[in-house]
This record gives sequence, C-alpha cells and structure tokens, in this order.
Amino acid sequence: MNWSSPLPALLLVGAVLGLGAYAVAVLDGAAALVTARQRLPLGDIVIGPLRQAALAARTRRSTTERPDLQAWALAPALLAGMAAGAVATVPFGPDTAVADVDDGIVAFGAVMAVVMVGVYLHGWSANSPLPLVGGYRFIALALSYEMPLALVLIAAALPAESLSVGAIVESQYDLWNVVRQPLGLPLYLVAGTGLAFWGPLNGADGADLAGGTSAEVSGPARLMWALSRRFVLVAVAVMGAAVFLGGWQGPWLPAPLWMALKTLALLAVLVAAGHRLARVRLERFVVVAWVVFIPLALVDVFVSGALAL
Amino acid sequence: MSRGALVDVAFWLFGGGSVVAAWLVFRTDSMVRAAYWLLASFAGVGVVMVLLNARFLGLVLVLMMAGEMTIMAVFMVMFMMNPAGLNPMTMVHQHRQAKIAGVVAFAGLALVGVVAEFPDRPADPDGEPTAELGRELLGDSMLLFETAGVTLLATMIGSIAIASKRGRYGDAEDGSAPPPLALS
Amino acid sequence: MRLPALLVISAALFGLGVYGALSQQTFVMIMMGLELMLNGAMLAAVTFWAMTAGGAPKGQLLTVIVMTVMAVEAALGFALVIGIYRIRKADMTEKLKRLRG
Amino acid sequence: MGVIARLAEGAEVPLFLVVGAGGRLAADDLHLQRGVRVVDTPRAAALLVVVGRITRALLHPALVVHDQLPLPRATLWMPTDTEGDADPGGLMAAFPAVTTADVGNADEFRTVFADLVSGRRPSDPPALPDMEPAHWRGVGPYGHGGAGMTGGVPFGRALPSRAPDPDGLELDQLPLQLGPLHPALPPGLVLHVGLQGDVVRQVAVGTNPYQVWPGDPSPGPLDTALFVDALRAPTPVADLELARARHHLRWAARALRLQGLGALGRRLAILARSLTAGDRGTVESLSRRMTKRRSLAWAMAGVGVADGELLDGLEARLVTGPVRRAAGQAEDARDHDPAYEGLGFEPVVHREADAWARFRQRLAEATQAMDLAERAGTRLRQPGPALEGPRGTLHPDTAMPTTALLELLPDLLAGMEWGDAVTTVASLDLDVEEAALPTLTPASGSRMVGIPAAPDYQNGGGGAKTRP
Repeated sequence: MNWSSPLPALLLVGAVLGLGAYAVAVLDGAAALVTARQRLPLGDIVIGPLRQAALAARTRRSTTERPDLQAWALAPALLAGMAAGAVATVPFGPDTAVADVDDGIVAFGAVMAVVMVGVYLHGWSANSPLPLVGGYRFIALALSYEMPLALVLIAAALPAESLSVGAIVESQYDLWNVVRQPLGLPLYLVAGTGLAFWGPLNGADGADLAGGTSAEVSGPARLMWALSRRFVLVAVAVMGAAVFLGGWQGPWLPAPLWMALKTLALLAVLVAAGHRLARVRLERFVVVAWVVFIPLALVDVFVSGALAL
Repeated sequence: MSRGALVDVAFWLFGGGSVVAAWLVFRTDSMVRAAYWLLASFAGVGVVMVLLNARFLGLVLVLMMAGEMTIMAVFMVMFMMNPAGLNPMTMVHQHRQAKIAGVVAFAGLALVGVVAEFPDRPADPDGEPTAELGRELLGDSMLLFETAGVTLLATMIGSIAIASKRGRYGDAEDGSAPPPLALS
Repeated sequence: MRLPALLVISAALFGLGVYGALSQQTFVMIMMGLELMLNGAMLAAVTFWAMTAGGAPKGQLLTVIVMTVMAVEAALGFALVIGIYRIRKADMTEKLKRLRG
Repeated sequence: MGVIARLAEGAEVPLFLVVGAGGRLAADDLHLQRGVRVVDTPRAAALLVVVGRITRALLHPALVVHDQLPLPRATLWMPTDTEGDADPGGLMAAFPAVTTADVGNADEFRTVFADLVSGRRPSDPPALPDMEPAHWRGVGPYGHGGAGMTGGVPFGRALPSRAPDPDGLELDQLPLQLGPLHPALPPGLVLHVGLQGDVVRQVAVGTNPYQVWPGDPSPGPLDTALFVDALRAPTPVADLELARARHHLRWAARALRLQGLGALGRRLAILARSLTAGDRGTVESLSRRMTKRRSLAWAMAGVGVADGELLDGLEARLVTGPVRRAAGQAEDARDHDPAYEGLGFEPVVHREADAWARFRQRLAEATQAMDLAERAGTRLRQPGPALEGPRGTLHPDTAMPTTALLELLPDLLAGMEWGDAVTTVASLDLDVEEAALPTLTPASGSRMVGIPAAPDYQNGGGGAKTRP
C-alpha cells in the first residue's frame, strides 16, 4: 500500500493520533485512581473519556470580551496539524511511513517551534489575563527545552548518518539508541513533557492559573484543545519510540504492533510521571535546562559523534 | 490535475500568501498579530523553498522564525503600554516617502526579474540538496561556516553585554532619563 | 515561467520590507521591516539556486549566510532596544532625539 | 435521544465551587465525591455549586462566575447550617434558578446534571446583563480614548503603571484582582496584584468577603470549630489531636492538588475523612514518603521564606502555630497546657521557614498528633485560654491566627512568580472566614458575633467592586 497517497496517509495519521489520544485519556484515568489507591472501575475508565468528550461536544462554547476569534480557533488547529506533521515523518513498519522525508528530524524541530506559537496564541487571543500569563510561561519553558530537544535528536541522527527518521530506525538494528546514547531518552522525555505542557511541566495550563491558556475556553473548543494537546504528547511518544527504542524493529510480532507497544510504553511513562511528580517551578526549570540539560545534550552529541566516526 | 500543475498552484498559493501576509504585517493594529503575520510570511517562503527542493533551508527557516517572532511579540507587548497588545495602534512616520521608497524598490527589482535573461539550469529534482549542503559546509566552505559560527558567538556575547544591567563602568541606568510624555 | 514569478514575489517582499522599515516608529516594527527585506532576498537566492545555478551547493550556502545575518540582526536589535530602553525609557524612534548615551 | 446525549449524561459532573460562609469542609468533601469532578475554571463546569451561606460581598463575583459557565448550566445550593436560617438575606434569590441539595448527596448532582444535559431541565439564563465594562470603540486619533499617543483610557482599560522588573527594566504591570473565587487561592481571599508577565510585583489583600455586617449572622461553623469550642467546654485530648491530624492531612491534600498532584492529595484526603486513632502507622508512613519526594522539595524549597525576622516585624499581631514553628521557634501552647503534661509533648520544629519546611512541619505535626491521640487515652482538656489550634494559638482575647498571616502576604509575595505565590499562600493554611472574626468571645462559642469597628464599604478595593 502506498501510504503517501492522500487517503491512506490521512487514515494512518488520524488513527495513530486518535487512538493515541484515547490511550492517553485511559492511562491518565487509571494512573489517577492507582495513585489515589482507589478502586478501578474498568467500565468507567474505558468509557469515561468518551463521556467527557460527548459532554464537551454538547456544551455550547462561550466567549470573552473582544477575543481574537480567528487566532483562538487557529491555536488548536496549529497544535493538531503540527502533531500530524510529526507523526507523518515516522515509519510504522518497513516502508510504512506517510512521508519519510530525508529531513525528518529537522521537520520535527520546525514542528515543535510552531507548537510554541500555537500555545502562545491560545493564551493571548482570549483577551484575558490568566490565559495570557499561561502563554508567557510556555514561551519561557519552550525556549529552555528546545535546545536540549534539538541536540538529542541530532545526536540520534549521527549513527544513522541521515536526518531521515526511517534511516534512524534502521540504524538501530543492532543496538537501540536508548542503550547507545543513554543520555538521549531521559533528556528527550523531559523536553517532550515540556512540549506537550504535560504533568510537572504544565505551567501553561496549570491549576494555579485556573487552567491557564484554556481557562476561558469551553465546549467543543475546549475539547479540541484537550485533544490537540494529547496529539502533541502522542507525537512525542511516537517520535521517541522511533528514534530511541528502535521503532518498528523487534522479534516475533509484526512491525506496526512493536511500534504501538513502544509508543504506549512511553505514553505510560509520561502519564505516570504526571501523577508522581510535582509541578516544576519555572524559574528553576529554566536554570536547570540551560545549566545542566544543554551541556548534557552537548556531551551526548559529542560522544555520539565520536562513536559514529 | 497533474502533479506539476498542483505544484504550480502551491507556488502561487504560498508565494502569494507570503506577500499578502507581509502586507498585513503593517496593516494590522496589534503587535502580536503583526509578529505572527510576519511569521506567516516566512512560513510561506519556507514552503516555497521546500517546493524548490531546498527542504532543509525551508524547514530551518520556519524553525528559526517561529521562535524569533514569538520573542518579538512578547518584546513588543512588554515594552509598549498596551494591555496584552490587543489594543489597536497606528504608529507610522514619513508615510509618503516610505510608500514611494517601497514601490520604487519593488518596481526596480521586479523589472530586473521579469526583463533580465537568466540561464535556465534547473537543479536536479532527485538530488540530495541537504547532503550536498552538509558536504559544502564542512568541506570547501568550512572557513565561511566557521566564520558564521564565530560571528554568532560574538553576537551572543555582545548582545548580553549591551543588554545587561551591569555595564563596564557601573550601573547601565546611571544618568538615565525618561523622555517627556508629550512628543513635540 | 516560475522564475520571473518567484522573482516578482521576492521583489514584493523586499519592497514591503523597505516600506515597513522606513514608515514604522517602533524599533521592533522597524526590525520586522528589515527581516522582511532579508526574507525577499532569501527567496530570490533559493530561486536562483534552484533554477539558474543547477543546484550548486554554494547557492544554498548563500541562504545560510543570510539566515545568520538575520539571527545577528535580531539578537543585536533586541539587545539595543533593551539598552536604549534602560537609558531613555524609549521604545520609539521619535523619543530618541540624541543618540549619545 | 442520541448516542452522544446518552454518553454525555453519564459523564462525571463538572462542578465549580463557590465556598460561602461555613462551607469549607463540605467543599473539601466534594473533591472526594464519586462521579463529580471539581474543575478549575467555570468555563469547564456544568453546575455552579454554592456551598454554605453566601455573603453579600460574595454574591456579585458568584453571579459573574455563574454567567461564565457555558450553556447548559444550572445552580445548586448546599446549605451547611441546618439549624438557623441558611440564607437570611435572601441572597440566593439573585440566581435565576437554584436547586437546593443536601450536603454530600451525590445523587442530587446526578439528577440535575442528567436533566440538564438531556434538555429536561432548561439551562439557567444569565444573572447579569451582558455588558462590556466600558464602551469599546475608541475615541481620539488612534482609538486610545484620549489625545496624543499616551493620553486617556484606551477602550476602558487604564494604562498599566510601570514598575522595575527583577532586572531593573521599567516595564508595564497588569493590575488584577484575583479572588475571592480563584480556585488556587483559599476561598474568599482577594488579592490585588500587579503582574509583570508571570511575576507578582505588588500585592495588597482585598476586603474580606466574609466580613460580618450588623444584622448578618455570624460566620461559621469554622473548620476548626472543635478547637474553638474547646476553649469553653471540656474536650478529650484524643479528639483534639485526631482533629488536628485530620486538619493537617486535609491541608496537605489541598497543597498537593495545587502542585498538580491531585490524585496523591486525594489519597490523603480519603485517609483524613475516615481517620481513626488506629491509623497512626498509615499517617506516619505516608508522611514519611511524602516528605521524601524530591519533586515536592524542588517545588517548595526556598519558596516563601517567612523567617523569624519577618514574623516579628509585624506590628501588634503575633504569628503562631506551624508557620512560626517552621521558622525554628518552638512556640506551642500545648507546652504549657496542663492537659498535655506527662504525655512527653515536645514541639516539632523546622528551621528553613520556607513552604517546604511548613509542609514537612504540618505532616510531622499530624504524625505527632496521632501519637498524642493514642497516648492521651481518656484525658480531658479543661476549658482555659491559649489552646493550640491547627493554624495557631487560639486565645479569647486575640485575633484568630489567619488575621496575622494575612498581614504577611504583601511582603511575602512581592517579587515572586505567580506559581510560587500560590505555593506560598497554600503553605500558610489561611482561612479567610476566621479572619472575619475580630476576637473570640468565649460566651458565644463557635458561633461568634463580631462586628468590625469601621466598615469600609466605600473605600475597600475588592469590597466596593463586588458589592451587589
């Protein structure tokens, strides 16, 4: 099947993002109950997210005083579009990629930069103070995590001698990057948590800002935003599985299944971290990102480069 | 529709779109919108570059500009007495001269573009421009590449020195004075 | 057919940049004008690289240099705005009658 | 009925809480209720739930929030005062439609919600006219509302004043009123802040919305009612200490929720709800594990340092309780209390005086309280002054502990990031309602009458704005 023709491409990306977002919601509900040591009503956990979505779909959207409506609507679309773009560059099996372009990693970098625009616009366009502060917070966060994120991805590209995600997956035939570059995956996950403003790095939509950039959205718009955010998280996990966990490669099982399992594993780690780790102080994160993470990522690049020679 | 026609449409869409966005930069009445219209203009050019097979450059342009424009938007909101940059503004001077200069620059360059004869040597559509660029940067043009790197380093140090509060000769704000509120 | 069209587009971007850089009062808006001019230049460079230079790698190199210039311009521009603001509390050209510090 | 509607009916009921007088404990319990979810913003809620008695100063903000709920919406009222008149001023009539529910009755939520979603119950109309606070279309050459570039009030918004940022740049600050219904602040707390981006430049505490005016019923029941009653009636020490442990665990649950650890907090709150003397081991091991969490230490250490110097700098008021002990000063009324003699009571002390020290302080005190409760047996505390409550020393002649803590806020919060400010406010364990009481008069017990000397309806910042 030619995955790069429009219809199959749409199906593949849509299925990955949709199922991934649903998995995030289910995992999140389960992790919350496990953390609180409460009973796990399986039915509620499985149907709960759908019920929430249905309720949001039936709720009317409200508005603020003089918002920038176009930008408000654009913001979730930007996030979702960027997540789709990132997923499109990742192969889910041999020759099962929508667009395994030879600059896949650079495309991912461009995608994460545009996510910053989307989140800031979402906070700004509501014309309300708390969302705006959420937007500011995300910029401070994004400027700090982007460098380590870009650097560890470059390091992962070095052994493959290519910027294409497909080539990076194939370069891990003997040894996964998570072993070859032990610094890579932890740094990537920290940065990825920031990219999806999830859990401990959820400054932009945090409880202390009454919901931050999403404090003023309701109904379908709120649903769209929640979905887009989870799409970004899924894109982070998909890219992480491909770049650090050997992608679709693995014994016995079919390739797409391996990819799905690895993605789910990363999602579980990210979601569980959200319930185990406290909100990180932005000030401290910025300092640590610049003083610790960037040097570590540089070490990662240098060591990987030396090994790849 | 054939693939070539599709690409042509895309050229016009994104190229024209980037011009329209650039025009809106100076027409909109909000600073954040201005910054993001400029980003849209860059993104349009980025897509055209990708269509022209300069994929790496196009993507890097978007990557770079998304960050820079966001900083610009925040900068303007930060410095201007305008809650969240949502209030309208019109701040222009020497409008007439500026318009004339813009039109003249456009007309001159466009004339050259339309009239002049250029050689027709299209790049190989199946080439690997990213790999070629990499070899060039770390091969023949290594010196140029390094110069660019050192320039950026010097810029970083220089801008921190300029922007920092502690100057070489003491507090940077010594003797500072706000301008009068009413402009004469 | 594409070559002149793209060159006209890049000329339009450059012309708009000239207009913006000359007409705007706020420092940051002036910087936007400058960036727009560089944007047009970059588009022209890539167009020439793809259509008249047969894809010679040096053409892409030129674009990389322009991007470097853009980064330098932005960084120094922002730093100067902060520096001037510290001393003069000014964010517009009209507020700066003298350039002495 | 469509599939979507049926699905939506089964969803967790999203609530936004308005905590009125005497509603604090019931509001906390709602967080544990199955099938409902307390949300951070009215935009995400379907039901507005007023818990306790709404006051005049709370009414207007509550109505504004009511109108911010998206359609379909409904209002529920859970009165907590079952003896007296739950709404003497008839203030609830200002809401378009109110359903009264019993405290802790989740079925009521479900029924109202299901009716609402399926359309059997009409959605609430707005309570206030939908008006812009100022005429929007601008005046003047640039739409700025005045002459020249910087004159006037652009579009009804005052130009923000300037203040130096941490780096010494003079930048705009956004003047904001946060509270009394901000979910990250204690109920009723009104803060007037000047924000520069995420940084709080200036802070002033607004008028207390629980302020009692002549003719109003007294506030309460407070969440520390047991301690207040113990000032005048003999009370078993074991009861007091168990209540103290419960209070601190509930507090920790709230603090964890604000750190993004709602599920973990829920675990503590569930424990607090059913706490008995036999849970000593559970409390101890949970506290130990909680205080070992590196990420929590990261979030709170060094934040909001209220050391001895700052505490003693306040005029006339005395900060007591865990906040003082977390600053290294072993002051505890139980030290001199005859009821505690021979129990081997030794005040717990932490040195660092920051939010993290206060967190560990309270959890350590909860463990200690469980310990004391176990050993106290049937000991009775006889009425007498100076009782150590969970927030500080209660004394008939002095103000309630929160009163002094509120005075700390402006100095403590200025210059902080908003997230740190929220952490700090949470770490002080404020109860704005008890601060509305001037002093405790033993004669009236937990239901005190207090009338402030000079009502400042006219010039009080928040009070004036939120007056109906």
